[in-house]
Amino acid sequence: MRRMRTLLLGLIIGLLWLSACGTPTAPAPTQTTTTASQPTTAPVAPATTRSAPQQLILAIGGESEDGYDPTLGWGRYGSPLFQSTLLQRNEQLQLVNDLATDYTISADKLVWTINIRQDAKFSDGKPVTSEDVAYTFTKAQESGGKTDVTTLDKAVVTGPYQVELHLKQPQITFVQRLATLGIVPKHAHGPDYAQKPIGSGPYTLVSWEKGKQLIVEANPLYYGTQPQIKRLVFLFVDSEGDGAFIAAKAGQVQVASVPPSLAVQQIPNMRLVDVKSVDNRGIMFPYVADEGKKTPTGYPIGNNVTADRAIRQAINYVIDRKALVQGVLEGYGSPAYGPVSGLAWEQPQATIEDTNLATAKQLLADGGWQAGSDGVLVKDGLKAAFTLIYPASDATRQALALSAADMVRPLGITINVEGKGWDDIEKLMHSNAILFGWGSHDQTEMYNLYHSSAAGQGFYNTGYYANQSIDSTLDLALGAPSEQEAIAFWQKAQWDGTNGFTTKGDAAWAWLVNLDHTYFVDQCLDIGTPQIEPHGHGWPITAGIVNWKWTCK
Amino acid sequence: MLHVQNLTVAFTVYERGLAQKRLTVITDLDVEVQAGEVVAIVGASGSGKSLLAHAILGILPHNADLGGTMTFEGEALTPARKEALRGKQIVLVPQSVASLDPLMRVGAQVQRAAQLSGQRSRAADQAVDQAFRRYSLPETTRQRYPFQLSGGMARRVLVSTAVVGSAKLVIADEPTPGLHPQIVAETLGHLRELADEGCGVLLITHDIEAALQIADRVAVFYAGTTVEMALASDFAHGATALRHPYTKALWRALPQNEFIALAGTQPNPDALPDGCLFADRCPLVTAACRVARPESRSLRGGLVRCIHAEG
Amino acid sequence: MQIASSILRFTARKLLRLLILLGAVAVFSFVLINLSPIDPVNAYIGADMLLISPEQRALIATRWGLDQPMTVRFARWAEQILQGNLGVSIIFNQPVATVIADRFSTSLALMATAWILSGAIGFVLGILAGMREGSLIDRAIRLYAYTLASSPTFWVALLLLIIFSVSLKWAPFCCASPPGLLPDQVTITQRLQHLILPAITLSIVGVANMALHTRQKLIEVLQSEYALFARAQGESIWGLVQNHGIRNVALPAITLQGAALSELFGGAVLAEQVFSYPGLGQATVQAAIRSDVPLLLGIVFFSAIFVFVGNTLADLAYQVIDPRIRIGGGAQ
Amino acid sequence: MSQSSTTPATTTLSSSGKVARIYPWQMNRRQKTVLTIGLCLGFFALALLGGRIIGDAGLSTNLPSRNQAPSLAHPFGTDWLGRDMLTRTLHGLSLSLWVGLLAATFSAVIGAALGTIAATIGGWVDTLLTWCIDVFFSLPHLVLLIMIAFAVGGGTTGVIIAVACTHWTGLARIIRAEVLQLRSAPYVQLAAQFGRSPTWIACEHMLPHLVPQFLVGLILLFPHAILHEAGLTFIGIGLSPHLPAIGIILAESMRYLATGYWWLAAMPGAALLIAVKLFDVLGEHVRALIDPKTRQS
Repeated sequence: MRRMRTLLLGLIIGLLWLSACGTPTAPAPTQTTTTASQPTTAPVAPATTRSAPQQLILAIGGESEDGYDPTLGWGRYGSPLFQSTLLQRNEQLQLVNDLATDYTISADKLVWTINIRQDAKFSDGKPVTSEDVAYTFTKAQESGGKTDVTTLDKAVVTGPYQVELHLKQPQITFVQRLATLGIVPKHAHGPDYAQKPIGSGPYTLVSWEKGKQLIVEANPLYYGTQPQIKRLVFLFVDSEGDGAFIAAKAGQVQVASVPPSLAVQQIPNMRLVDVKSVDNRGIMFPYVADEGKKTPTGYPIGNNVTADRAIRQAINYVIDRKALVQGVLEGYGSPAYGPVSGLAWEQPQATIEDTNLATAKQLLADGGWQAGSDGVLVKDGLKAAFTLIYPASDATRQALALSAADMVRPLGITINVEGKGWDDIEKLMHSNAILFGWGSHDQTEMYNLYHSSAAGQGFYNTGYYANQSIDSTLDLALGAPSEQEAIAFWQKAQWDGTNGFTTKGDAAWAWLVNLDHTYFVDQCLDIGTPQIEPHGHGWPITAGIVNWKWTCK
Repeated sequence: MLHVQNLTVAFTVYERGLAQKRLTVITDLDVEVQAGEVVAIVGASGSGKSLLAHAILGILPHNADLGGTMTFEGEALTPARKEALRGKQIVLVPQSVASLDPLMRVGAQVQRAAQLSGQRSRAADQAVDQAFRRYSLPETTRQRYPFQLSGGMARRVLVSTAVVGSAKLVIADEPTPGLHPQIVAETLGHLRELADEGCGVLLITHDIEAALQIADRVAVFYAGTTVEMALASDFAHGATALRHPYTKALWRALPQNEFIALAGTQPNPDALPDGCLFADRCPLVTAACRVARPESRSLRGGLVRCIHAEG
Repeated sequence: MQIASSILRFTARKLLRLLILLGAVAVFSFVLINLSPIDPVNAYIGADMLLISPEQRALIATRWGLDQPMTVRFARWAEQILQGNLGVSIIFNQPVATVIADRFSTSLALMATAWILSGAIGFVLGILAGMREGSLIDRAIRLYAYTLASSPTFWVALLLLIIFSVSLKWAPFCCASPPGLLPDQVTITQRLQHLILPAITLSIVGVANMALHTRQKLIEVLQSEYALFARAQGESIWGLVQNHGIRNVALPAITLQGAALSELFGGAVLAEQVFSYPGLGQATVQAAIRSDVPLLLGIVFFSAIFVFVGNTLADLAYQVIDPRIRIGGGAQ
Repeated sequence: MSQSSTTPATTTLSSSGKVARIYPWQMNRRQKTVLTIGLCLGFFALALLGGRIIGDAGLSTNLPSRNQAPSLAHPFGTDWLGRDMLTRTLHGLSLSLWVGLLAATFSAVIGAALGTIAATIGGWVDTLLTWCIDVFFSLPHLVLLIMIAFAVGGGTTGVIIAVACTHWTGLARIIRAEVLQLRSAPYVQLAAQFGRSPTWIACEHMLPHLVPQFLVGLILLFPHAILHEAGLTFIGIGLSPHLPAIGIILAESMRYLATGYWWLAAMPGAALLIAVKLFDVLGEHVRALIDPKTRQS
C-alpha cells in the first residue's frame, strides 16, 4: 500500500526533477528595441523636432500606498490632481482661489464662511455643492487619516454654494487645510473610494497597478484651464535609489526625480531642473540643563553642554554651510539660517556670517570655556562634548551630521555622531542633539517648534525651548486675522534686533541647509516655473501640471 | 595471455609531519596467466595484493608510481590500452558489496557492465538474465537493491558482472572472505568454469586452501614479491615438494598439517632490507642471503627466488 | 481500497501538522510583532509624523484598534480568520487578501522561472565543478559562486540592468509590462520580454548554494568504492556522473530546492526594488518595518503553507531517491 | 580518483626510500596545503589588525577631496564624504570579520547539531525538529532578525545572535538528509548492533562524513551574515551606519553605482570576496588534510 503513495510522489518528484536537472534553454534576451513594442511613445528622432507623445511618463515616485482619498491624507502636500481644493498656492506661494470664490473669517476668528463657484462638476457629471464641502471636512476630521483637521468643531451648510466652518480655537494656519484638502463627492464616497477616486480635479484615474504605475487622463468636465497633456503615466520605480535615473537614461521617461548625487550626470535629450524647496535640515539642541527631569513617558530631559548659549552660537558660526551644500548636496541646495528660509515669512536679518572661527572662539572664551589638557574645552569641570544623533535610514542626514561634527572639532567641541532608528530617537531626543528635517508651507510648524506649550508633544520642540517673549509673539501670529498680518509676527519671532530664536538670539537650533529637489526633464517639455516645494513627499512638481506644454513640434 | 615482469608499485605518502616517504608495496613481481588457466596469488592480508589488480586495470590512485612491464596477448599494456581493454577484455570481480551503487537496482548495474563491455542494450538485457539464471539467482534479484542482498547473492551478482561481457582475463580480488564454506566452494566453482571456457583467471586471495581447490598454479606473495611459483599439485606432496622456505612454513601452518605458525612479521614496505626479503625469518639464512636480492630461477618446473632452495 | 485509506490517513496527518504549524506561526509572529520596538502608529504616519498632533495620533490608533491590549487584538484577529477574512492592511488600506492576491499572481511567473532556472543552473554547475575537481573550470565555478554569495544581490542586479537595458537596450528597463499600457493591452510577448532579465538575474544570483553543495557531494561520490568499480568496468567520467553521480548527489539538491520553494511565494525584494517587478517581497519588508500586523500575518500564513509543502515534498523525495530510507524504515 | 593513465610523479625513485626532489623548492602536496593555510591565517590576522595598523586618520570627512578615483594618496579612492576608502575597508573588514565569523559558526553548529539529532534519534524528536524548522522557515527572515536583534539590544552582538538564531534551518535540513542516508550504511548499523549509543555513533561515525557539507554551509553563511548586518543597520537596530563595516559600505555604495564611481563598490566588494575566497581555500585545505581519502594524495 505504500507503493501507491510513492508512485504518486515519484511522478511529482520526477516532474520537478526533470525541470530541475534538464538543462533549460534559457531564452536568450531577444533583440527588441523597447520603443517598438510601445506604439504610444514617441519614436526616437533627432532631439529638437520630437512630436508630442500621446502620454507623458513621469518617474517621480510618491506612490500613495493607501490610495487617493483626501479625507485619509491624500494630497496633504497640495495638488491632489483628482480632486480640487478650495484654495491654491501659485508659484510665489500666495493663496489664490480655486473651487472657492472667496472666504471671510468672523471677528472672533472662529467661523470661516466660504462661498464656492457654481459651475464646478465632478468627473461623473454631478455638480459640486456646499454639501460635498461640509461632508469632506467632517469626514476628514473624524477619520484617523494622515491629515490633521482636529481643530475643526463642525461644518454647517448655509446655502447651496456656501458653507461655514466652526473652529474650536482661532488658528489662521487652518487656511492650509483649505489649500490642501481635496473635495470629495458625498454621493460617491465609500470605503474603496481611495482605489477609484472621483473628483473635480484636472485629471481622472484610468488605471492603478500597485507598485508599478498609475495612468490618468484629463478630466473633460474640469472647470479650470484644460491641460495640454491629455494622458499621464506615473511610473513607481525605486525613486530614491537609481530607478528613476536608470529609467531616464534608458530614454523611456520624460520627467525623473533623482537624488543630488546623480543630478551631476548627463542624459541625452534631457535637462536638469533644480527646484528650490523649503525641505531643510538642522541640528536641534536640548535648550534646558539636565536637572534629572523626565518626560511624562519617562525619557530624560536636558543636556548641560547644549544648554549653554555660547556653545550653540559658536557651532552656528563655525559651520561652513556653503561647503556642506557643495560637498553633501553636490551644490543642489542652499544654506539655511532659519526654519523657513526662502519663504515669504522668513526674517532676512536672521542670516549670519558663518565659517567664522574667530567669532566662535571669542564667543566661547566670553562664555567661560577654556581649552583642557586634551584640547577639548572645559568649563567648571564640564567637558564640551555631546552626542548628535541622525536617523539611520537617511544617508544625507548622516553625511551632514558627520561633516558638521568634523567642522566643529577645531573649536575644541567634540560631537560623537550616532545613527539610530526613529523609535530610539524618540527616547533620546530630549537629552541629545538630533539632526531633524522640517519644512512646510504651513506656519504652524514654526509655532510647534518654538512655542513652550508644544514642548514634549510628540516631535514638537523636543529641546524644551521656552522664551516668554517669543511665546507671546507666536500667539499673536497665530491669532492674526489674515496670513498677511501674521507674517510680520512670524518674522519678529525669528529676530527683531534684540530677541529671537535664531542664531543672533537664543540660537535654539543650528539650521544647516535647504535641499533642492532635482529632476531630469525632457528638453521639449515646458513645466513652467515650479513653486518652492515643501518637505519632499507627494508630487509637488505637479502643482502647475495644467499648464505644462510640449514645445517641440 | 598476461605477462607481468618485475612490476613495482610505490606510493609517496606522508609521515607524521610534512616529510614524505615512499612505500614500495610491490617490488619486481613476476606473474603470468595463460588462457584457460587459474593462477592464484596467495599472500598475507594487507601485503598489497589488490593493488596488483588495480595496477593491471590502471586504476591506481594518482600518487602511485608504476614500474616494470606488463603485456597482454603479446602487446604492452600502456595506460591507453588499459583504458580500452578494462571492462571489455579484462574484468574485475571486487570483494565487497560496497562496490555496488547503493541507490541503483542490481539488475541495472549488471546490465550497465554488459553495455560497457560492448553489447547493445537488448543483448545486454538477455545477458543479464542468462547470467542470473546461470548462478541460480531468483528472478526478483534484478529489482533488488544492493543492501537487500545476502552475502552469497551479492557475490554471485559481482561474478555475473564479469560473465555478461566477453572478457578474456578475469581478476577476482578476495572473492572468498566472510562467506559460508558451501558458498565459497560454489563461487570458486564459477571461477573454475570461466577458466574451463577459455578465460584466464587471476585469483587474488589470502586463503591458501580455497586457492588450492581450483588453481592450476599458485604464486606465493611475500612482502610485495612472488617468492615462488608452484604447481597446485606440488602442495599435495607435502612440504618437500615445495621450494621456498616461506611456502614450506605456510604449508606447515595449515591446521590439517603441523599447525605451527612462523615467528616474526613481514618487513615494513618503507624499510625493505637489501638482501632477500625473507632473510630475517628464514631458517636457512646465510650471509649471502643479505647481500643481494635473489633472482627468480626455475626449479623442478616452478620458479623460486631463493639461492638455497634445491631440487 | 486499502491504498486509498492509507493515502487519506497520510494526507490527514500531514494536514493536521500543517494546521498546528499555521497556529503556532500565527501566535509566534503576533507575539513577535507586539514585542517589536516599532510603534505602528509612528510607522503608519511615516515621514510627516512631525506634523501630526497627538490627538490625531490617538484617532489613528483607535481606527486600527492599536490601542487595545495584545490579547484582545489577537482574539479579534483569530475570530476574523475563522470567517476567512484576513483583515485590512494598515499600509495599503486594502483587504490583505487582495494585496496578496494581485502581487502574488504577477510575480508567480517570474519566481517560478527563477526557482527552476536557479535550481537547474546551480545543479549543472555543481556537477561540472565536482566532476573536474581541482581543474580550471572547478576553480572558475567556485570563484563565481563565492563572488555571488559575497556581493549584495542588489549590486549584481543593478549592474545587469545598467548593462542590458540602459547601454545595450536589449531588455526593458523595468516593470512586468511596458509602462503606459493598460493591463489588458499588454501582449504575451511583451510580458515575456519583461520577464527575461529579472528571471535570469534571480537565477544567476541564486545558484551559489546549490552549486557548492552539489559539487561537494559529487566529489565524495566519485571517491567511493562503487565509483572505483565502475571505472574498473571501463566507465568514462561522464558515464560515472550520469549513472552514479546524479542519483547519489540528488539528496542535498532536493533539500535545497524544496527549501527554496518558499521563495516562490515570498518573491524577491531584489526583483521588486531593482526591476520594479511587483511581488510580495517588498510588502513583507514594509509590513515588518512598519508593524502592519494583519498584512504580515497574512503573508506569514501563505509562506508557511509554501514552506510546509516544499519541505514535505523534499522529505518524500528522499524516500523515492534513496530506497534504504524508504525500505529501511527511515524517519517517517 | 586518478586519471585513467598513471603518469609518474615528478619525483625519482631513491634507494634509501626518502624522496629526492628534482628541484629544492618544489614542495609536496601537504607542504603546499599547510603553507596555504598559513597564508590564509596571515591574511585574516592582517584583516583583523589592519584597522588598528592604518589608524583612523582617513575616517574623518574631507569634503573637497570627495569621490576621488584610486590614486597613490588613496589606493582605494575616496568616498562621497572624502573619507579614505582603504581605511574604511580595512576597518570594515576587521569589524565584519568577527560578526560574519561568529554568526556563521554559531548557526552552522546549531544547524548541524539539530540536523544530526533529528535524523539519528528519529521518531517524535525528528517530527518536532522538522516542525520547528518549518516554523522558522515560514517566518519572514527580516521579522525574526529585527525582533531578536532588538530583544538582545542591537549592536554587533544583536546582529550575531539574530543571524545565528535564524540561519541554522537551511544547514539543518541538509545535514538531516545526509544523516538519513548515513544511517543505513552498514558500518553504522553494525555499530548499533554492538550496542553503541546513538550519540556515540553520531559523533564517531557520522560527523566526519558531514564535515565537507558543514564547511560549505559555514563558508556560505559568512558573507550572508555580513550583508544582514548592513540590512539591520539601516533599520537602526544594528550599528550606526557611519561606522565602517563591509556590509554597510557595500550597501551604501549601491547608490553610487549609476554615477560611475566604480571604486566605491568594487574595492570593498573585492576585499570581502577575497576574505570569503580565502575562507573557502582554508576550508578546502583543512578538509583535504583531515579527509582520509585525500590525505595521501
